Amino acid sequence: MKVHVQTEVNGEAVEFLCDPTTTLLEVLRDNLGLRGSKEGCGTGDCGACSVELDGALACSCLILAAETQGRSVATIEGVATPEALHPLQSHLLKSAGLQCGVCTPGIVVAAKHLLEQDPNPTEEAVRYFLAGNLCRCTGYDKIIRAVLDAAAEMRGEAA
Amino acid sequence: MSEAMDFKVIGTRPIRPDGVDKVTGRASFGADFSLPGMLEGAVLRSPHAHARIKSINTDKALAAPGVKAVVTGADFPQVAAGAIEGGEGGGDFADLAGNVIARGKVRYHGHAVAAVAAQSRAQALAALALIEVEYEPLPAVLSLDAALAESAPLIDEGLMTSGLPEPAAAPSNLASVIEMGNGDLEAGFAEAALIIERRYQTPTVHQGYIEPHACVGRWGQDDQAMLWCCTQGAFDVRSMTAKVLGQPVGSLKVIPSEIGGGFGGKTTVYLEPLALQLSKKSGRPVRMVMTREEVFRATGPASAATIDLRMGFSSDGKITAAEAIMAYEAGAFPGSPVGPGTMCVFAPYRIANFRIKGMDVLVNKPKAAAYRAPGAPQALFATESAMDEAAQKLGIDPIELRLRNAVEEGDSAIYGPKFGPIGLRACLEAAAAHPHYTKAKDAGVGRGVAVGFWFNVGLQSSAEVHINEDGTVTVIEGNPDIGGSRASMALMAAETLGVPYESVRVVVADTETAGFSNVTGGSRVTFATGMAVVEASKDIIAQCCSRAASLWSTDEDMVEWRDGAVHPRPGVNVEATPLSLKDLAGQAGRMGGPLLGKASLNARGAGPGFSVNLCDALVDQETGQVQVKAFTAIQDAGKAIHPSYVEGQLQGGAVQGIGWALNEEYVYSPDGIMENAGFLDYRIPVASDLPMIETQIIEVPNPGHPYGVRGVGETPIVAPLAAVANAVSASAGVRMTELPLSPPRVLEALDQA
Amino acid sequence: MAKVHVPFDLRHLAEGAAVLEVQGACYRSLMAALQGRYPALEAALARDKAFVLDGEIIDTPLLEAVAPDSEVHFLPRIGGG
Amino acid sequence: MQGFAYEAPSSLEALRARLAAAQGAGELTQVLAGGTDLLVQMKQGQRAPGLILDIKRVGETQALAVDGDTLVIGASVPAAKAKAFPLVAEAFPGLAHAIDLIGSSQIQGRASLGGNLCNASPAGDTIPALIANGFEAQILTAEGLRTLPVEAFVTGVGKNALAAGEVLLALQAPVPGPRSGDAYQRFTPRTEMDIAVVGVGARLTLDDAGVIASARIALGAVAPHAFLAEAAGAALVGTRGEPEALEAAAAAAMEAAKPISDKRGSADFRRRICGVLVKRVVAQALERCTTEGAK
Repeated sequence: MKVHVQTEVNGEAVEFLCDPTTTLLEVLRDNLGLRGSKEGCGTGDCGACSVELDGALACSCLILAAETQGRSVATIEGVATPEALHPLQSHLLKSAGLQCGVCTPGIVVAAKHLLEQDPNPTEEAVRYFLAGNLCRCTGYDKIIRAVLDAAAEMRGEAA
Repeated sequence: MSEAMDFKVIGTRPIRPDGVDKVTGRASFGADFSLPGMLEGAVLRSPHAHARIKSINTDKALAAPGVKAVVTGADFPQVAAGAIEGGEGGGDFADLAGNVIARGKVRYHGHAVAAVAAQSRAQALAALALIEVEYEPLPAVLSLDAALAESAPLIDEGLMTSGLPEPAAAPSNLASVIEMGNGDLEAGFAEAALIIERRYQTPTVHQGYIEPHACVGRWGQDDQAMLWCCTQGAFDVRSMTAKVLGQPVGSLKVIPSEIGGGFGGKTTVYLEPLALQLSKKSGRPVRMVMTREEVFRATGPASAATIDLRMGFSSDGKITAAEAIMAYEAGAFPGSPVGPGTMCVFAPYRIANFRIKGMDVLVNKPKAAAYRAPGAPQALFATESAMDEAAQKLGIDPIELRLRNAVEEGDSAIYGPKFGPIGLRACLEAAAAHPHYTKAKDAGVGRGVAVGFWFNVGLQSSAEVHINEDGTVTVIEGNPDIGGSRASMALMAAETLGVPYESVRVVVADTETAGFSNVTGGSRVTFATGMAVVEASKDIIAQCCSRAASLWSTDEDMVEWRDGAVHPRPGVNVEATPLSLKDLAGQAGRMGGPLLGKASLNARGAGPGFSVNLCDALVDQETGQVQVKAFTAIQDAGKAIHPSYVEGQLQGGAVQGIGWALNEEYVYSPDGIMENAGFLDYRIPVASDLPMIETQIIEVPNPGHPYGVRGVGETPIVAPLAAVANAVSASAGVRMTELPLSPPRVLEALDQA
Repeated sequence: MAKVHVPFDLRHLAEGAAVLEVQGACYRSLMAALQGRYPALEAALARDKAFVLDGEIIDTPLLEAVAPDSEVHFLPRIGGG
Repeated sequence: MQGFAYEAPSSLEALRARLAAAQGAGELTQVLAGGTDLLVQMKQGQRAPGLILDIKRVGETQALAVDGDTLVIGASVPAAKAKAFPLVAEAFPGLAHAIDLIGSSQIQGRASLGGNLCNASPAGDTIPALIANGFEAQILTAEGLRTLPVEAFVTGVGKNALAAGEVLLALQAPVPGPRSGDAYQRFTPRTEMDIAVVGVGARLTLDDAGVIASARIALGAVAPHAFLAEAAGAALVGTRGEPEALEAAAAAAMEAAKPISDKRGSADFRRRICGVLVKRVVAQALERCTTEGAK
């Protein structure tokens, strides 16, 4: 039997019907057309499907869509405003912190969560926090620099 | 030629044209496409590493809810043998077809046996369980030694070794032998004051791209087909898929999606022919997406290799002789990159007396695919480990030892041709002077040096340059942008045309829109497709000059292109204000029609790429755990078009190499089942495992490219294996010769030290 | 005459020769000349090897002119990732 | 994933009633907290329940509080929240570190200590830390509540002591007194995103004279389930943690360890690393006894 779910995605009320076995990632991509969250592994090991659920960072491949009833989901699609990119997005572009770009949405969502908790992280803190976001192209170097630069900009310091 | 060239935009670091799409999640990758009425496909894979298929019954699966089509090997034509050309390096169409779906026999655990299309993925998966396959299990061959043993089970009963002096007498698992040599080997060794002789081994590893293979296929009643897929080469997907399906190339349109990493692994087809055959049977579009587990079990990893190396040195460090016997695992079908391996193994050095033998060996593992500089990392792991050991034993600085033997412009490569301008010496000198090399080591830390090499290739590329009516520029090309190549194309077009970078948009088009281009691979795109973009831009310039000359009623040789506009040549007496691209574009309709430049070429003059890597590593003497404390990658890029993305290639390649050296490997059960088919246990490096990767770009321009470009993408993965191993060997005080340098292996070596 | 370096593993098809002097103003005439002397060698080269002229790998040999002092090598084909 | 029904009762009573009904109907029921292990197992076909009972909406499972001198961590409290709870960070730094080692930041946003415990992986990172710190499992039964020490809660690979119809509600432990410290370390090839090859937790308490008065050493990934290595602790009591005492504790732990060989490490390797880690963990806990002071 399908489950009827009413929830909020990026500040907008949404409702959908889904099989209880459906994951949040599947609903985002297939029901809601939000395909910025990627499936790299389906087992919580790569971070490409990162979202926030009620403010907690999570892999949407390991959340049942039914669990989101009455909750609030934030995805990569809600990070930039119509006017501007988030500083993390601008700095990833500026630093060339992406090559193929498939891990990038997850990195943006996770790093944004980190900077909201800790506006001034050390390089080591960024590396450990993002350890669950696999990137195979960059060697992480330019991603880490972009996050540190974005943090500096968000603190009002010259990056 | 770029020497003393004054660049306006080349060498700057603008934001890539597709950047905003990729940081906002808007970019469409392989699994991000859908069509109305689309079905979901799934693949039934072999539970055995080696077995004969006695029967397949799909009746129950076909009758299952939601199922619209089932295909097996019987639904595909027999494909005649014939070499696959175009950048993937090796391989045969018949083998390709046999790898896409098994016929008669399964050759590895995970080999595709059947595929189902159903209304939902859950229904497709449920139907797979209803397919009845009767297998006769056969003994599995899982190592080079087992494959080459006298009475080894045959993976391909008809395989006769090629490359032997006399035709092979009987089938075996040895697909081919390659030999190279020169001089008098034994005389060279007789001269040697020091001989290093060891066996080096590297494991099966995977490219580890984050995006699994995915495609959507649609077959029409008119036998016209469409494929959307993530690939390094849409034209190669087209030719391979057409061949596997027995269809004309022109009936198939391939649209390349954005690609989430490939590193060589997405230069062949797996799902694409299955999706189209399912679509043909069902009359509906079919989407197929691999799970991560399928990616590990059923796509092409890099070959495991065993290299028996012998190198002789004079007391002053000159290589007097060198011998390498190299065996590479091809997987279940012939075609390991042992050929390039044999050419790379001693490529950085002048060696008068050498002999190299390469063997391509079948084992019951997935068919190997290209992985960044295919064949070279294994080969240079061996050579560069031996060089390090020789330096140590001779008491010569390891960089100095390499300088004493390094090839230079004019030297003949050991594989034959003469080198043009190359940057090996410049890289070695930069390494010797680098702060990483000159600073003191922390306590317990070992420092490793290694050289990397890759040929770089040219191959076929096409490009069109369209000048829009306001003078903005659209570049159409056919190479999927895997790491910022749209930015390099835009930079080269902007530089050539003398327009701002921002006014150039670059489109990666499908096989019906772009001219033919070989794969994004072989470090060829900035070089070869870049050359096509430059040629197409020059075509525009020629047209502009011709039009301006007509307008000014003068001859074409009386005008010239300068700073983005046509000017009368200095001294030419024409009453004319210069005509910019914008001026000419605005009036194009009244002057012979739209401005469209094009070029298609088979690029020649690819310049070999050399690198030097430095690594500091610390071994935990109690646990064998290795920490990489510092890493520096120095490489000759010829000319760095967009330096940030060149640095990115160096850093990314370094980290893949570090992973290969430290923890990555396929772990097999005794019956040939991979035990670590997921990112949890197939351990690619994570952010917290690494230091910043320092880079230094050396620029020895390649005369074969209008702006001096060499390829840069592949060389970076070659040196790290030995750089790390040499650092670990120094820290541990014992020579490490087998990868990966996982804690148990290092601890075992420490015990023996 | 151009100098054709015979790959090590095919020298048995050229009576052990490492280098052959071959007449030919272009790839096709060069190969035709080779075929006349060592047909098995020519077949193997055409089938399995890449053509290298004066240090450069030529993927489009059919229209290629060969100079009298050219050096010709044949290599295993190289791909890439 | 094979089909199942999903329900999320919002009170203890509703949860108990639903469990009873499911038991009566013979429904194969699986409790869901963070789901980071469970969903993977269901995707891989290792578990195929007919009913998923999500307990996150039951308030008691979300408790995170100090009740008198007892720390209570609800069974479905996500790791990220638990490790950031001030008392956990201050008085249980070893446990906090163990929690921090659960998967990635993303996994910690969902994974719970309760789930980690019920999943009963031999390599689960928090289990040795919970055992060393003397945590008890508070279990909801058909009739009421019962408690069980964590070392008795895990009974085998993926097996726990819950009877049918029972649910783990919370974990609780006494807040440590002065001159006490805990530590946890694990060994993995990578720094993160890895499964413990060996995990060691310790809680030490000193007497006024600085002599170890009590020592609990727990080992993970070297037996079918994490366990309290009593002999290792006993080897430390009455000493000041001198090198010989550490050696003795390590030897006792290696003796108690019964590891297997698998893709993550051989038995010999595991036993050896176990000895190394015991020494390192005890040294770290000892340092915390003296530097962290009274709480």
